Amino acid sequence: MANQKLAMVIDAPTCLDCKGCLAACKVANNVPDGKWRNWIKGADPERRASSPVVFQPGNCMQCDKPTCVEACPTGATYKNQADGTVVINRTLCIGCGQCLAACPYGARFKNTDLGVADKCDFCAERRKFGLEPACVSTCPTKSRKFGDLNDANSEVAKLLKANRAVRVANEQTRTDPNIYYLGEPGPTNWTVQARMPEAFDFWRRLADPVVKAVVGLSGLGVLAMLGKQLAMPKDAPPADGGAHEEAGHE
Amino acid sequence: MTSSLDQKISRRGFFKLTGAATAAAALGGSDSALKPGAAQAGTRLKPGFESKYTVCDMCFNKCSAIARVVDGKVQKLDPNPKFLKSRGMLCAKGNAGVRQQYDPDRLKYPLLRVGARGEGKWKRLGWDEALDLAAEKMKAIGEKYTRCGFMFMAGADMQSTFIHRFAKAYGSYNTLSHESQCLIAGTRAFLDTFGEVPIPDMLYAKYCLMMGANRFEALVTPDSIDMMTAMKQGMKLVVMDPRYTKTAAKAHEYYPIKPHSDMAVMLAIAHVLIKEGLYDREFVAEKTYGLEQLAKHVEPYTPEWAATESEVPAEVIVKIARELGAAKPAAMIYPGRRSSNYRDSTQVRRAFAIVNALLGNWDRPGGLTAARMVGLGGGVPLEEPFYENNPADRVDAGRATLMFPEEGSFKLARDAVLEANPYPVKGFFCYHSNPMQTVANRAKTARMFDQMEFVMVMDVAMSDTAWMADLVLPSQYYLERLDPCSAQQGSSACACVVMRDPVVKPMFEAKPVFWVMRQLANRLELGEHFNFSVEEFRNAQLKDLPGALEALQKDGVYYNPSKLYGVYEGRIYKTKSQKIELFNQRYADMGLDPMPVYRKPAQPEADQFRLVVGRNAVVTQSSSTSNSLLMEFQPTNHLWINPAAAKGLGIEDGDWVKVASPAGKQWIQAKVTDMTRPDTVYMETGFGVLSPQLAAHGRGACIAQVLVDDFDQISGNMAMHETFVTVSKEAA
Amino acid sequence: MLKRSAAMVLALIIVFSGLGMALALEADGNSRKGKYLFRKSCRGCHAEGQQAKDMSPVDMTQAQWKQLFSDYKKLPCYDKWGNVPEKDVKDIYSYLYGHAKDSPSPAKCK
Amino acid sequence: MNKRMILRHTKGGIFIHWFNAACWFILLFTGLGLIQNPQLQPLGQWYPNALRAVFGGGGLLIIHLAVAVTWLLVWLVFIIANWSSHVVPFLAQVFTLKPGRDMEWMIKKNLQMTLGYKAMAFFMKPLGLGAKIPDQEYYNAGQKVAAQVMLLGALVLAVTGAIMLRGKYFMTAPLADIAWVQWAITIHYIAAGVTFGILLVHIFMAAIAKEERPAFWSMFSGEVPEEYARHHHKLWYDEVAIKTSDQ
Repeated sequence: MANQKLAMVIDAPTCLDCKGCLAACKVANNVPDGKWRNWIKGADPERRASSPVVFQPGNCMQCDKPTCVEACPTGATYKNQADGTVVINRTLCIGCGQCLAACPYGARFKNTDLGVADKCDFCAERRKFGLEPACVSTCPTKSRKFGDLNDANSEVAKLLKANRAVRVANEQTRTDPNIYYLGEPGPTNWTVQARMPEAFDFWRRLADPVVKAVVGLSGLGVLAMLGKQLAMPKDAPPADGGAHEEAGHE
Repeated sequence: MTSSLDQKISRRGFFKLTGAATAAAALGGSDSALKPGAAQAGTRLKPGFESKYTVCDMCFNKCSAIARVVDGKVQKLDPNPKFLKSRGMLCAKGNAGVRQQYDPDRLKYPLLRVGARGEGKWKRLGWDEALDLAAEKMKAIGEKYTRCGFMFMAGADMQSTFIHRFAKAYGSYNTLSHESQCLIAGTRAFLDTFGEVPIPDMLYAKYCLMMGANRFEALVTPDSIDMMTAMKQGMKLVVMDPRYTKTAAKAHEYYPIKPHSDMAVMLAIAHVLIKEGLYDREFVAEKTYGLEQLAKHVEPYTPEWAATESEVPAEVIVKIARELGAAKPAAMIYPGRRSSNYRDSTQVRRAFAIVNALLGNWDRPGGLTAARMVGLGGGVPLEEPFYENNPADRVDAGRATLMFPEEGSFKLARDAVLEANPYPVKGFFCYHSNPMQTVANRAKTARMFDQMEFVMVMDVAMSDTAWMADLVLPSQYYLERLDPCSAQQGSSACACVVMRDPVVKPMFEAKPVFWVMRQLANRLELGEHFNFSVEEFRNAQLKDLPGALEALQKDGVYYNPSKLYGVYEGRIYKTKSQKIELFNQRYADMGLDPMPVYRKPAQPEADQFRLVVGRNAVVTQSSSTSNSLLMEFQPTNHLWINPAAAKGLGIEDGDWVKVASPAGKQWIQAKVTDMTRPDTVYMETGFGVLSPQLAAHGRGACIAQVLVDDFDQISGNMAMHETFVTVSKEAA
Repeated sequence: MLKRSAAMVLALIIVFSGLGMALALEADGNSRKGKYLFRKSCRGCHAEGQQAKDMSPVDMTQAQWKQLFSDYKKLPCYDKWGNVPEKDVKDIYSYLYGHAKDSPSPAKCK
Repeated sequence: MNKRMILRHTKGGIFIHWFNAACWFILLFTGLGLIQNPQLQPLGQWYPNALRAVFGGGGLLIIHLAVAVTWLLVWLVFIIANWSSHVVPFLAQVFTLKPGRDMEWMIKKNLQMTLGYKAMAFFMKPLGLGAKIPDQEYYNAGQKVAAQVMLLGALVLAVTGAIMLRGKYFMTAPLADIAWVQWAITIHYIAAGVTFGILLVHIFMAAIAKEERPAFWSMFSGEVPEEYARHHHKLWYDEVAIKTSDQ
């Protein structure tokens, strides 16, 4: 069975900033108060000279080069090869939050109810039952389209073939996202900068070599002892062993 | 018992269920055919979840929805892709319906007031006790003050019909709805122009001028959605609004028009259309009455004149008129909905209607279309009794020129009650409506309640109105209810029927209002009028629609295809002249302006602002501001004030300010923004909640407290934007 | 259907309307009582499944109702009216006229 | 043959030792398996992959957490129950290092263990030291140092582990706490590494080194031969011998 490459194609200019997708997502995924799996950038506009204003819906971009996966120490976050989504295994997640900082889109948050990192997974549970992601099915203007890019007959594949589409990626971090924007995408700013947490870097750069050295040295010592034991089975204290009362020694 | 989708949904079954409706294809991808997805671990939707149709009740739009139920609990509400009126969508409010169902603030059992009115001291009653008491009070008040001495109010609910029925059976003419707070001026204006209230065919419009409406925030199906689709198909949207709404943000052109000058712009557009011969000559000649009079009438209303009134530049008005003329007949002045703005709102909307008539867009694609009746019956017929000792008419009769006898006017009825003129009204029953929050001049509403001998309120939560009641009855929420059918219309989208079956078991002691009405009827010897079940009522409604019930159970919606355009070919218009009346003969006969006359509106003094109110896509007035999900989007309201004005008053963003009008005062945090004009301040509806038993209590300010209760002189519609306020940085 | 029934009523009026004394009916009766009386006096026959055509105020315009009632005693069904007092006729007329299809507040579906 | 046995470990002591050993073994191997990140995994990705294939990803963490919590709780009970009888004396002993004697022992013993007596004597000569390895107490200096490191390591592991546990299940505060958790992971890893290093030596000494074989068996029986005690822990033996002769 061919692998899927699930993606969203978003027609941002048709977004009304009605918050339907945010509400639908929150209910569908039990997202705790104050946290959101998806967003509308450029919402609640101040008055602008240019019109029409473009609101830009978004969510986790299920990147092909996910920095969050790189930052996860436990492998709880991984790229699902079957459908291309970036997944969080909640039982494996230790809630360290390294992936939060590592995501250049701020797509991740700490689910305070569950104590784990959380983010959009294209509504994996709904998809199991043949339902579209909640944000997609609820969207009044159907700004959000969802499907499999590997399926040439899917709506998203057709849209990408027929239209110019851009990805609104964070310039500082190249992640190859899987959300495509049709037409004028709207805001391009990202308030978040991806970074690896200090502790993570310390681990990677310093702690890891040091630990390896310590364990290595111990190992070497033990090996030496073992070698000696094998090589010199009859090692005994010299005759002037003094206080050592060797008499009884076997 | 019929329960629409009561079987466990297999994957295949689900595909069938959500297969997109044929017409949806035309809408550029509201195709919700489901894509198979990879199986992944999850805990939310367990296998075997049930999908049941319901009809959303988070606002008046009545969108068909699918409830996903697990272990008897609603987990999620999804849009019904086959429901074309909503274009298969469910908005943020619709999604938040789940939270409302399980809201900890819900009323659990009947409560009797034991302290002073509004003091919040209650005693729990059993239903029998509560109903006995209510019946006794109704009987006593009916006998003492005639049956018109008991007033009934019901909001836009699928069971409201039973309250009207009860009122008729009981013998009171005094029934109120929310409509005199909302739309009757617009209804009046279009009825008195076209002989009926049109439905805009937004989907196929090529040009739309929107004034007095905020369709991208105050969602109306299908208009809000179709407007975007139409824009994608090339429609030009021009918005005039004193406030930079999201509709303005999405418009191609936006003009911050001076409030209460819409009529001036509209008359000037008519002026240009006629002067430059841009109107639809053939249509106007054939179908309208009074072009000559109109031509003469708008002669002095030049764009230059209108520019001074509206602050919309003359060349813009000319340009818009020309663009409208070029795009006609698929060009429209959006008729709008809420028109509770000014003393002359009917005439303002008449001006909208007249320009539409000049554009010849009536009964044509992309214009204003005629109502399409789906053929839903009236249910079990009512043999309305007549009580000889009743007064001749409603208590508010005659207080405005052309009121609707079914709707009346809350504002005028309240005045009449307070004056006890022409007769006293001493009992009040309110269902699914919250006048304490929504009706201008809250102090007066409170006074009206004070002079009542018995106030009974039925609602899902302790609303501000319930807080003022003597007896509070817990209502079932829509997900628990079996409701009659409701007919829906929406231009090209539909003429359809929806109905509601219970999705979950009722919680606590909550009951449907039908049951309460029936119980009361039995106690008042009016049982014969309620001698049926809701199912029987529904079957009677559907008797002329074979196959409807099956369609409703299978698809959640029943359509009755009918002609959309050209409905009036060979038909007369239901007006006095039997034509579209540019010149309204009846108005002339009654001494009203037969064509809209612009009278310089009162303007705020130098230290005053005009207060305008409105809502957005996450707030349905007061019914949703306590919703825990929607509250996250909008925890409170703010007073929008222009930076120039704020600077003069020393107000900075986030400052607490006092807003005061002759009606009352409120304290609220300022939002300093150039999204409102320097002469206009804005507040959202639904905050400043009195009732401490609602989560929204203590958040923001209440519009009802500061709005002045003026009214539209023709329809009796509340005129809320005639309110001038002072704003000061002053501690509470 | 309604349209046809209205047309038939009109045709009958034209055929049978003689030169009898036109009653100068003003629509100032009690229309609420008229609604009740209309049901009591007229709907016995003028209803679906009954001997005469179904009838409602919105079947006709105000002008048509006015003409119909200008000489109601000449109506073909007048002999079936029994003894309806003139005051009641006035009330019924007020109801029908006041809620005619082109009236300011047309009756809602029955 | 003089096979008089001397009691070296109580039953409780033996239990806690093996309990601890089992826990650490599981914790080490599941913990290592939890690191599934090519940048961090010291053994290579095959290791966590293999473990996950057996236990499933989530199972691994659950085992790790369950064992860690059990380990901590049992220790707490043990410490409280044996506070004055064992814990305080133990702490007092392992944290008392006599610089001269113990330093000398460390150098000599390490050389002897790795290179043999001759080499040790050879190296000691220029320093003016004899080949005699200084007499030791109940614990020799090496054991003391190892115990200190293990104790400290265990403490750090427990504390950082608790922070991580809190991170998963109780965290409410946002980033400040998250930084704590992130450092906790790194420190947890370091502590595990260091203790593992010591553990290697300990295991070798106890289970592999021939000369310590009696000590190994004593971790089952509780007793060591008198001869072994006198040889390896002269000072302790003397103490015990006096006590016994007193009787």
